Amino acid sequence: MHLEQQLRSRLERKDILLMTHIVLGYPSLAVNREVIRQMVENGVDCIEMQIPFSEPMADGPVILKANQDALANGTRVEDCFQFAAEMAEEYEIPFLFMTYYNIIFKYGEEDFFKRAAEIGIRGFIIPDLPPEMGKSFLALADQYQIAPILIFAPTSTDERMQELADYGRGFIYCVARRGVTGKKSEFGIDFIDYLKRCRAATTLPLAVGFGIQSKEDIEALKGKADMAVIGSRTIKLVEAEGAEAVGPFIAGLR
Amino acid sequence: MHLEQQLRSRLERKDILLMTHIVLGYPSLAVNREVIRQMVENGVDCIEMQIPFSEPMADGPVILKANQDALANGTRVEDCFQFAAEMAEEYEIPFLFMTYYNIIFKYGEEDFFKRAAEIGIRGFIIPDLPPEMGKSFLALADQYQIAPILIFAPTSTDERMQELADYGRGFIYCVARRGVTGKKSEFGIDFIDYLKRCRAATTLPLAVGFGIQSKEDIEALKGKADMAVIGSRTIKLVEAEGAEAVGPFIAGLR
Amino acid sequence: MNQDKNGFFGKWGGAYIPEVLYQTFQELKEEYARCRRDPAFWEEYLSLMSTYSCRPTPLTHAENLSRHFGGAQIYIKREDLNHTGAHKANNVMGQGLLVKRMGKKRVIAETGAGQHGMATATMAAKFGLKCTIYMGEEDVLRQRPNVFWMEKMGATVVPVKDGSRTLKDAINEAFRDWVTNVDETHYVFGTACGPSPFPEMVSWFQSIIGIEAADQIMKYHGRMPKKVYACVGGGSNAMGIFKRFLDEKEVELVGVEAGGHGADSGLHAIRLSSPDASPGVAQGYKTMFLQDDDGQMKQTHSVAAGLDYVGVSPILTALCESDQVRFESATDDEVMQALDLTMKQEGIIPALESSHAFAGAFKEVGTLSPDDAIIINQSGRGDKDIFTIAHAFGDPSWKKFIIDRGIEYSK
Amino acid sequence: MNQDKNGFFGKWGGAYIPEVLYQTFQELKEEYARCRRDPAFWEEYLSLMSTYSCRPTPLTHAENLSRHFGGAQIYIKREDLNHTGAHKANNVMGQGLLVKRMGKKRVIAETGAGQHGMATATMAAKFGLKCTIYMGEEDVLRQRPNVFWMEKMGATVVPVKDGSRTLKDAINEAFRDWVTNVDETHYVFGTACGPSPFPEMVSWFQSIIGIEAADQIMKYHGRMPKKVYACVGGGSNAMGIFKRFLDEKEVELVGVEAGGHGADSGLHAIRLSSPDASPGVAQGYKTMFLQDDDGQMKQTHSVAAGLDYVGVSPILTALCESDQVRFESATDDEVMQALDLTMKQEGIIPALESSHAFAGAFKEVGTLSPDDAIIINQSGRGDKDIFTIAHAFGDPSWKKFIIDRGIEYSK
Ligand SMILES: Cc1ncc(COP(=O)(O)O)c(C=O)c1O
Ligand SMILES: Cc1ncc(COP(=O)(O)O)c(C=O)c1O
Repeated sequence: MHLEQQLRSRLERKDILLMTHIVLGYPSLAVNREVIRQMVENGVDCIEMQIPFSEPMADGPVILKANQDALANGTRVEDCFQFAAEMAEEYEIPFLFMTYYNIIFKYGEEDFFKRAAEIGIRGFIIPDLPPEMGKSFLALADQYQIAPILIFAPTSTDERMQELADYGRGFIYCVARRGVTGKKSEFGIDFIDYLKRCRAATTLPLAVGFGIQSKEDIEALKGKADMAVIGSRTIKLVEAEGAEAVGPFIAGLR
Repeated sequence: MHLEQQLRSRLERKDILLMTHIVLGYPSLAVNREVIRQMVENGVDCIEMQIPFSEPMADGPVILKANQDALANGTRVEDCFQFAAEMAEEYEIPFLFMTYYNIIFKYGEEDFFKRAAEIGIRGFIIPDLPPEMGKSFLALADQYQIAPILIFAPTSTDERMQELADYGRGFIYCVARRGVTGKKSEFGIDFIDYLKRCRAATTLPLAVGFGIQSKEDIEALKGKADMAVIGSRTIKLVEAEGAEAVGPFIAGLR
Repeated sequence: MNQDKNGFFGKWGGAYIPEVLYQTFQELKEEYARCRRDPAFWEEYLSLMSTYSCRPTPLTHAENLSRHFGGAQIYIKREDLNHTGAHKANNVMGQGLLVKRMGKKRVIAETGAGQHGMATATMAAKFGLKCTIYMGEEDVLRQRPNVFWMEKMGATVVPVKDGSRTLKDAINEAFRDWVTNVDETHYVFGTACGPSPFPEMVSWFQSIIGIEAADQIMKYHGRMPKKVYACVGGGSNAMGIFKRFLDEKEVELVGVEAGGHGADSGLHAIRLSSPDASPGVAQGYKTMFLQDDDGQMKQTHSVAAGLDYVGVSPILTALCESDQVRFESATDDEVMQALDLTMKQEGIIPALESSHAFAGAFKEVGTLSPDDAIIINQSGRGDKDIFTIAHAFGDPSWKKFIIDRGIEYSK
Repeated sequence: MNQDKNGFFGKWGGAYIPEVLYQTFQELKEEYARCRRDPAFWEEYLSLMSTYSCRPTPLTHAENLSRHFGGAQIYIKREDLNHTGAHKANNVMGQGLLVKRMGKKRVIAETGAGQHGMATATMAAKFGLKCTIYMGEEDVLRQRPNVFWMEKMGATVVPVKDGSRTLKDAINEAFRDWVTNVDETHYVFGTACGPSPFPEMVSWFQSIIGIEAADQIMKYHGRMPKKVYACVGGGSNAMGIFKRFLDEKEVELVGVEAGGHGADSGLHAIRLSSPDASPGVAQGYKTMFLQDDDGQMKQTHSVAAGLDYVGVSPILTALCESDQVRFESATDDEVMQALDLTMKQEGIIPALESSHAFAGAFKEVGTLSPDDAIIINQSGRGDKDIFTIAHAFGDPSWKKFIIDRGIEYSK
């Protein structure tokens, strides 16, 4: 099943889906394993696993630090593949890779797609790869049936959104605001207008990310978006209270 | 009696005269008094008393430091006049003032000459006042019958020496070498040639200064110059061995 | 060498940017294109540079060095005499004019040694813009004098505490600021790297160096030089002087990279003339990077902070591939010797960065004929680097001076 | 304003020199006279200054400062962009050409802050001359960076331990060297003071500033400025910019002296605009000196080492007497404020010396019309003064930086 189909079939049962985020190797793959278990058991619909990169330009302080620590722990791309294979094997929710383009480029684009496809990864989120730069990437995504998740931003014009939507598969990742990951967003009138523009530009499901932290935030998104993305929030939670805190937190979000 | 006459009459009895130098107020006027006593009693023919100045440009380290210390001790120009009056009164050898032009300029040229004449000072040595700069100074010297001691240097051309000689009175101070006071001079062939040039340029008595330190130096000058000048040497002696050492030192020079 | 419509030079360059920045890059590209078409813009730029900085900068005939090596006549292009002391001013002032046109009210910049930060803070003061400078915490500590001046000129200097806490991390952080404050902020990129249109735009502003140098060498020497040398950090001063000579077939262009402790030491910043580097994509563009097999960027090292960078201008990478520019490197030791010799022989103090170009030239100049000429681009002045240079020379009086000062301040 | 045959300007100036130097001054005067008569000499000088330093230096329209004060248009003459960072280069390079003509092989110079010493060491390296710099021990300690560069350029720096161990003592010591080594040595006097022909000769070399500035202001402003401001230490940068405007009747010339802690504090270096000074003769010339009733020179004080001097150019004293130049002073505090404002408004860092000219101008510019123009001579750049400026601002991060460095070096 394609990513979009998977999400749509879940949407039949829920008014909004939940996607969570982890940085592979931070604080360790063992903890990642436990966190993912708690996420899945508490109803998360999709998980983006970030392969750490030394230059995570689009990430805020929390995820940035997580990337660095993961690398300092010795996390290699190969480790990430093996761990991802284990997860995709174990759980039936869709898993995505999030990373920066250099990780894929350096590995070899086609080899990377092939490997990810074998493992059962459903999509890629690459924040520094706009479609203009990703011709071969998009072709391979088609070929290996891995959804390239494209990103809308509040600064995107309607025209640009149309263009992005054409290339996108699976869902569109709507960045809630200007800035990097990890800060709270305001969901005011501008935000609602923005989501309307997103909705008008594509028939793909809409995921909203950046700064979603609470049940209220998610409530506010219902009816306007299809999926809420929890990013840095769970990283901070694990740091403060350990992996066990993730389950109750996720459960409390709906 | 004019300075030149005074010296000439002394030269009738001696084959070379001795002029010594002290810095007024260094280490104190009291020590100056004792040093001068020892000098006179041991046959010095002429004494130049330096009125300290803050910028003694033509002096080497020993006299420079003496100037500074004298000023630091609070020595004022007025003190120098009073002390000089006492010396001129007490001893019959000629006393000269050596200083830099600013001391005279600031005091008022005419007032300075008047005061010095009253006291009985016989000449002025002003190393930073070439005759071109000293029109009024030379006129006042004539008027007050105080000898302006002009200076020959090894760099002076024959022509220049002639010119200086015209303005000079009392004697000509022949600087033995390039440089400042206080360093040993070499009395080689160049030096003998130089003294010959000096002699040819003037009928005034010739004093030779800069770096004369011993009986041998003075012996070497006999027949070539009329007066030897002992400068920094006695200052160092007083610093090292006290005022009492001056008498024996002077006595030993002939 | 112009970029294609996606910002590529051959297969290098591009604009690998987060979507939030897409629109602002569109505006930037359009404004830049308008400026390039508008002769009045370049006139305004020349006039600014001649009244505020001191362009044209001189081309100095280094007679003593020429005699010393007994080879070609050595000419030095004096970018050190620019206002703020380096070629960085050319780029920054040009971007300042662009910012004025775009109506933005705030600029940000990354800086390594502080040279580009100083230049940007200066431009911001001159143009009345708000200014934030991102600088690796390591560099803030090492380069306090520059931080002091930037602050005095009204800029906010933010120490970046992530990653290696040096230049590349400052770039990442500047991008984070930009995606956050994109509407009113322009990011004044400091070298001929980063996403398109920066490599080409920065090279364009810097091309004033080579345009002047070509006129000057014709005037003094009567014909083109045999070789032109420039140090290569990001590549802006090199592109600046090379551009004008690219079509002069008889002129060989030589880029000198930071050899650090030596090409085999692992402690260097040689991207184009060593096998340690490989193609990659980071900081918004594709070029040769010093990275590991996974694509993680490595630590680099150079005695010259301004050359201590993992990437290099995609334009230079393309010119390297097409053999239009030859790349060499000079080690820290060679550089200190070249600096020492230049000070003693010519009374000129090249920046440590620039001293790489001198070191590179000194190795080769002796083999040329005294009838030939070479040009060395002196990208900046070294007296700004007293803390680094006195330290690198291990000067004992300097150390004592600092110790005594420190004790005085501790009281 | 030219000297008479004895080197006087009115009753000021002259050459009060020991006889040993008579001959060398004759040669110097003759060579200088030959150079002044020979148009090729000035051509050679211009060519040197345009290829080695960056003359003409720009005249910058300070639009923000002009707006800030709402008075006349402020133009800044940018001597800071000279090689070595100040107007001192103009004089030193000129004297260097003279030395070459005279065939001497060694130069000496005094220096206070180190600026003139740097310039002389630079010239000596360029012209292949031996070089000794005399610098008060106090200044050697305070200005270690300049000492470091001078030594690196091959000069010997001699700390002078006599007197107040500052500039005037360094001058005395340089004279002592000169009388000793007169045959092969030239003393590169650093300002428009000292025995004739130095005041006139130094002013001549510096007059390039005003010649350029007059052309530039005509070009940008269309007519002569209302006022021209310069700081006054020895007086060379002031003479340099004033000379060209002396015959322009509508231009008022204003010299700004170092007010230190204030005109009444006894801690200043105001020679021409305070009653503390009186006529005197020292260091080879007659002028207004800060001296006591006996004629002993007093201690002076200024935040700017280059203005902290007991005497002043005899030419300026003459121009003061004839009311052709007006003299004012600015206190240390006013100067720090002017510096701060100029950095923030224009991205320009004047030297502490030059900041006096800015402070003087800022007090008056508001009363003029926006249709008028004034010129401020920025004699040098302030970034060389980091140790003094950061200290004067009491910057805590700077202190911490120095303390930390000191601790590191103590290990
Ligand atoms: C003086 C100087 N030269 C060269 C460089 C290297 O930059 P680029 O290669 O862009 O010229 C720098 C960078 O800071 C610099 O300050
Ligand atoms: C930058 C600068 N300006 C001014 C001066 C004062 O000298 P002058 O009055 O001769 O111009 C100095 C002296 O060191 C200086 O360095």
